[in-house]
Amino acid sequence: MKYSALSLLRAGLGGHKDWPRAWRDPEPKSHYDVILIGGGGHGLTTAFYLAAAHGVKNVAVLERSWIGGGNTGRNTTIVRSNYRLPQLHALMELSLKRWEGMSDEINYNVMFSQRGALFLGHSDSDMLQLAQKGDAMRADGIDAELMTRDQVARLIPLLDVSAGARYPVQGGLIQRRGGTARHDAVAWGYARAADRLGVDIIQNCEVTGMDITSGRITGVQTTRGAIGADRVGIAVAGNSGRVAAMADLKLPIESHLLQAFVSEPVKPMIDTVIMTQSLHCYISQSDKGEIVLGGDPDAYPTYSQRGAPHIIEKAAAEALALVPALSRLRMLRSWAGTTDMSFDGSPFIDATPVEGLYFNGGWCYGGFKATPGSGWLFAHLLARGESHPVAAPFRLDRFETGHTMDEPGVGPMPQNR
Amino acid sequence: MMLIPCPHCGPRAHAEFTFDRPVEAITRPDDTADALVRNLFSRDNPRGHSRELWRHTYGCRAWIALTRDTATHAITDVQAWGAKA
Amino acid sequence: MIRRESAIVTDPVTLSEPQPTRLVRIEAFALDPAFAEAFEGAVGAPLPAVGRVTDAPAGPVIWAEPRAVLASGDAAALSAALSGVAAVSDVSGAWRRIDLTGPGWRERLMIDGLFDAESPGFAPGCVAATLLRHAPVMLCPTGRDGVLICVAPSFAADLRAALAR
Amino acid sequence: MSGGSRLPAGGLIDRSRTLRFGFDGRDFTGHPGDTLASALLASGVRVFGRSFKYHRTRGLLAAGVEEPSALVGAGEGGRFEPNTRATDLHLYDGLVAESQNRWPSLALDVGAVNQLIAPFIPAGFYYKTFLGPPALWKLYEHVIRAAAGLGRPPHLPDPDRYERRAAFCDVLVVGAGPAGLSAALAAARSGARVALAEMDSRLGGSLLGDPAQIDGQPARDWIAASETELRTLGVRVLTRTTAIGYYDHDMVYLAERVVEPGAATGDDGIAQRMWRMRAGRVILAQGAIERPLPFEDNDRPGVMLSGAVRTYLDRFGVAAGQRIVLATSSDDAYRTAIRLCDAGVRVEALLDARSGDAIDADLLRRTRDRCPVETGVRPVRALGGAKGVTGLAAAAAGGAASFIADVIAVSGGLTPSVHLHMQAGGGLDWDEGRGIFTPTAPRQGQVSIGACAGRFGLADALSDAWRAGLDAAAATGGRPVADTPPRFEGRAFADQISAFVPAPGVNPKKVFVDPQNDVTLGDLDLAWREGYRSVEHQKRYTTLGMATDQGKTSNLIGLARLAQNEGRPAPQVGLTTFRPPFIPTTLGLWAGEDAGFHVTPLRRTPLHDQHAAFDPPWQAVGYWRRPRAYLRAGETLATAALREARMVRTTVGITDVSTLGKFEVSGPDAAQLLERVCATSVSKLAVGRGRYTFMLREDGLVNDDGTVWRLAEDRFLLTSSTGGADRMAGLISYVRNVLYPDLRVGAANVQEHHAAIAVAGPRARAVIAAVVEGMAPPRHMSLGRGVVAGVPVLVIAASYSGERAFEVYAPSHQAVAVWTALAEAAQAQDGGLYGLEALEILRVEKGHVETGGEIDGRTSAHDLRLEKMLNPRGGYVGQLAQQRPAFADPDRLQFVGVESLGGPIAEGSMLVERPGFAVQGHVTAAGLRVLEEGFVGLALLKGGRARPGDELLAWSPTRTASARVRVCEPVFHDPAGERYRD
Repeated sequence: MKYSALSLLRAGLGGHKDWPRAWRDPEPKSHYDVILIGGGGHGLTTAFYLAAAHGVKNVAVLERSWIGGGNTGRNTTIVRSNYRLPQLHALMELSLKRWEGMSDEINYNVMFSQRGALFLGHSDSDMLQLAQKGDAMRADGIDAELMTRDQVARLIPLLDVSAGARYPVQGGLIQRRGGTARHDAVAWGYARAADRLGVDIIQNCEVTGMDITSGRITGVQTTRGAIGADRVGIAVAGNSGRVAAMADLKLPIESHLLQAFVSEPVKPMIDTVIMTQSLHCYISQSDKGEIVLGGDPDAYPTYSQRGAPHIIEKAAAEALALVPALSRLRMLRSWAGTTDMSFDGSPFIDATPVEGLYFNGGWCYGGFKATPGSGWLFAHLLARGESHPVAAPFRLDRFETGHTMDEPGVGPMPQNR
Repeated sequence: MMLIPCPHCGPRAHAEFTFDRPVEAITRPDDTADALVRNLFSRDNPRGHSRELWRHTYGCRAWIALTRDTATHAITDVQAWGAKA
Repeated sequence: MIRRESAIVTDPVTLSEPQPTRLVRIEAFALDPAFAEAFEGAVGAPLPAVGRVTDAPAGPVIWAEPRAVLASGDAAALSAALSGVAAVSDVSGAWRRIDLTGPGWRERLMIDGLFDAESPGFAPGCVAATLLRHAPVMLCPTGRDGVLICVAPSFAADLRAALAR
Repeated sequence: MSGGSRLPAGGLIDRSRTLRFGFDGRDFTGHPGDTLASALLASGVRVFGRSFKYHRTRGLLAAGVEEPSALVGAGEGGRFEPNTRATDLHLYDGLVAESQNRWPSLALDVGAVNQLIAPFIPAGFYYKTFLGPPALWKLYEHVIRAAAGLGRPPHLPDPDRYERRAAFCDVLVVGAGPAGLSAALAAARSGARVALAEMDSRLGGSLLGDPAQIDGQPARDWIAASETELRTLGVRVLTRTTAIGYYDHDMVYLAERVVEPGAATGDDGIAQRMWRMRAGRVILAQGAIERPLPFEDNDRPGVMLSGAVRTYLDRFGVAAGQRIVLATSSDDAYRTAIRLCDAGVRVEALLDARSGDAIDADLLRRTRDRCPVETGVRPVRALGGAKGVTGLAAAAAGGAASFIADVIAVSGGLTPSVHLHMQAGGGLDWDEGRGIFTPTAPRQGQVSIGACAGRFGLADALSDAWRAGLDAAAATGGRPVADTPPRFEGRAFADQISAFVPAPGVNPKKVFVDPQNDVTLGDLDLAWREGYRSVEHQKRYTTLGMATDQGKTSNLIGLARLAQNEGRPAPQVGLTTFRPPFIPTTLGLWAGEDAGFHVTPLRRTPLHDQHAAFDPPWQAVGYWRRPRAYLRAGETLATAALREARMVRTTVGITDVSTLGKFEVSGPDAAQLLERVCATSVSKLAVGRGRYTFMLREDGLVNDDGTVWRLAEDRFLLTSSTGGADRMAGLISYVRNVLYPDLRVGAANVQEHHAAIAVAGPRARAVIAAVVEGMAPPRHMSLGRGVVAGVPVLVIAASYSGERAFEVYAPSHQAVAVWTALAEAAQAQDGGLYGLEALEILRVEKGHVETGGEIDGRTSAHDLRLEKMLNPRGGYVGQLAQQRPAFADPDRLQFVGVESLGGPIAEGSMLVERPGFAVQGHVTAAGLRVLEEGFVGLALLKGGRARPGDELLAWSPTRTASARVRVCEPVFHDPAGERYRD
């Protein structure tokens, strides 16, 4: 049943008895053209675009637990393409364009809200970095505007723009097409859309091994039995190393942790996504009214999804330094996600040395915004066996060759990122 | 916040320490280029016991090797770096 | 309005900053008997054990790092005396000393601290390097009623203001 | 007449004093010991606010922190706190509170229209509509946002402080109910260092106001005696302090309310305090939370938890209603009924879902002596409307019945509070009969006792607790005492059955599970039908348990419904994660001491006060602050900077460069260590000489740069940039201690030992000659030692500005005198002070690379034209990584100069053929010629080293600025270095 105001009205009159399942609960088939390991946003979008853009419909998404339960459901929902490096411009802008058509494309309201993503600058060198980023974006055809302190103050009246602040606001760089989206809806919406094209979404199905013969993958072992496949794609942010190890692959990835938290809901108080050049917190307000905050990563390897409290203390303090009126809002819930930290901060979308096995990961803490672009590019790779030009730089062997893409230039240690 | 047993200072708050790298990723300038790429730019990244180099940066500044469970954060061994592990 | 009786009773403390003294950092090339012997000869006191402070004629000797201590004295003379076994650097300007005295000193160190300064075992003769209000410090109890806080000069003004709050 | 009222006697309130407060503009009174909830209830108020989605009226459900419905805004001005639970707001004189999520008023609320369209806006309706382009969604969203949210957002800065405090103990006891007190006593008597945290303002927990006898004395006396003993034993007793987070290695965060929300603070200005409590063992005695029963319109004001009704009676002396009917599946309601009857409150009936033979006969008899008890009866529908309930319709095997009542007291049984146990990484067992999860498999030092362990009987709780206290003390080095535990000799009366399934015929769409977010059983069923069948999907799709109470009363009911829909037992459908904080806590408390200006430490150079006297504009550089320029009257930053730069080019200027990284490396292997750390040769440096150097990262890219000086045969001084100082300190320590621990060398970080003052300009030599005694000004890249104003100094001759220049190093505590002498001497030479802006203009004109500028973490030595300086003997950090193919790529971004063929160049501009063409590079820094006409810049350009003479556009679309530039060598001032050579 197509979702629309009319169908909702009709269903309401009938007591909502007839809504079909958003996606089926199929038994795994014995063989698929393509298996995607990982039912997060990246795996689900990949499956959808395999079916929708490449006509590859004999596809299964294998999810160890419930779809969208990894970082898709644990992020701060920020969507933007305001990067500095051209390779990331191409990737993130391709993604942002897909966000702009997403709700209609998958007939599911993902609430993509282009309320603007603003980076604040607090010093001359901040403003130089922002100008450089803005100019690079504009030169690559991406929207960006520099803002003066007064313009920023008008946009966010609760911001402390006083000259005596520890980090006085000098101005900002806004990408008006950036914003936020409803993260869970992305997983559910793509699952439903992919399912309608024939993709099997199989939850509670953990991959436990890979069948590799003569350097070629032929299928996977799962908790629900062996499943054959011509091609297998890995998209398991947070667990990439463990899954790759099943194919005896060692990755340029370390698993770290990033925390986030929300306040109790209040009426609208912050309309824009706030980030900052000198500090590390980011602030936005959800449609429900919660203030969503994040900060520094925990900066050590962990799979625990349990963060250290001093990290969120720092994020809270930074948020208060920017918006003092947040002080009496209460933190309602904090959580953590396992992040695949690559050694240059950029992701991988590439074939592996095992024929037929492909890898998508290493998104660090920036994977959510890239979800539809990542899926689009990974589907291209899986369907055609070769990289889309936009994905071409995101190779797995780039540390061997030195072709790294280090946006902040902090070097190969993930904890410095 | 973890409690990390510094071999010199005793148990101290995690906030005094910085993680540096898994021990496997320690490379020296007199290694080979291949070893560098192999050790510095790829990881076992285990879920479970991991041998890691940390530093008591905001304490005695010593380098220490921890054996730490990356799933539970339980620390089962600690050595001053150089004290034979 | 009613103010609930607080669980906290803050005893008074006073802050003072003694004049800087000549401070050197002695870093052993190796922690071997040769170093220990040369050290005792040069400084006039045995090498402090881990986490301890000892008294030498020129002033306290503070254990700082696994192979480094801070001592009072003339850098050139000590450097000559320890030649071949240790590196000696003048660090007189690298530390500010804040004396925190009064019965409330332990409690004051718990505010935005990380270290258990309320432990009875933390007593004169001990030194603890830790973070206090985000500043790297060394804490040396000086008696029942006081502690010497060594802090880098750049952090000193903030720390002093915070301790006085 | 309906609603609550104050009884003439009883309760733990101080009736001798009256507190005045306001709610929605009306004046009320209460007593010390009241909560806002009890005082309003005593005044007959039934409606406290409106729900999130349907704007249905909401009253009190609970009496504690689990309250999902009665939320208010508390306080005024900068102390206004929205979404405050009325049940957890202890009354103070002058409190001003307001109801929420209603407009224009609580009684007349426009948003209530949502109730009419409720059939069309079930769970997740918004995913199915408002489709279309993002611009359209933005319109819908504007309306949705205004309707969503609960309280008013604060808009003023907070005037109060929040303290953060470290604490340590052997045994932390969370909760000071009977179990917690018993455990704390056992541990403390055994010699352990004990802390006891209780979220209420007084100890006692469920015993408060209870007529039970413990150790042969009234509970009240036992509590008082216990408290006295604990304090005597040195136990840290923290009241109004809630354990909110159980983190790694037994770190428990305790949030202490020093004053109530919205209240003024005392002299110390502290509103709340966060305790970072590190414990050896943690005894969790948090008790249990009662859950409601499922029936239609069970969200109406007047439907209250049975235990809450008893608390209002015993603790506050308030009858929750005039005619009360109880519905239950547990023994708890019997205790309530007996207490109500004994206090003279009219109980219409007690309706128990259980059959009579499942109920303790003695309990049944004692209750029937006081009020009608019907067994095998289940609630069907609350009668009444928005103003509150008027009765209850119920169903029994034999037929239906209805009861008149203004309060329906419900008990669906107790749910152990396993939150902290789960945060600590524990496991759970499912008890099907009682419908509860009980804690098991602790992973840290936690142990659960009493009701939070599913031991609801008082006698069991006391003895378990005693044992836990002794064990915890023993485990942390105490000596367990042989005393016997406190005794309670009454009967437990703590049975319950699970009662998650509504009576037959009940319409699930009218049964509220989460009354704040308006989630009904019907919503849960819809989510299940649509395939949202994981417990997390159910939660996220319906928002069950995501309200400000985090599902404390509702999650288990939701889980049970899912299990029922799935046809599987509850534990198999999983459990949502318990995440900190246990109760919502203000961001101000989390920020603690770091609020506002104190967000990061402020590092001051030894000459900070000298700069501050000029009130200069500051530049934040990491934690440091450095003056950007010393403005004179009428100057702007730009004109001041240009004046200062011209001063340096023509006479002399001095500037504070104390923030540079500085390291003293000494010992026989000093040069060897430095040749590992630095990419340049060091060992051939003559004593008394210095040279430029730079360091690579392990990935072969340039890390930082600086200078290295040979102070003596085996002693060097290495400098690095301000921003790189901490990085270099780490690198040097790593190389020395981890990679080459056997080197005979010491490396002292002397960044803060030395203040550093640069003296630059044609007359710099004259200044040094005038001021420094005992030394002739050293030649370029040489050093000397002398005395300034009685202070021994090290003088090095190195130029960053392109002029003859020196850096004077003095011990930081003696630096002011040196600065003053140099400043006076500079003035005598028609020179003066210069700041960061002038420094930048000068370095751009001279073409020095800068960390954070051209050293951007992506450039190699070759990119920066430094490859000739690389140590040919190798062996340095980063050497091997340079052998990778990308380092030889001719299209790398390389360091060049750009000269403007027209006007100014915007810093950060892109270098393009013309707008719309591919980006070839960017301007890293731009400035002007200091003494001549013209604008210049430094840039990174694709293959730039081979492109001198190319013309490009420096294009800044964000500033609509552009300038034609010509690529050139990156030096615009004195290319031969004649101005500083001797």
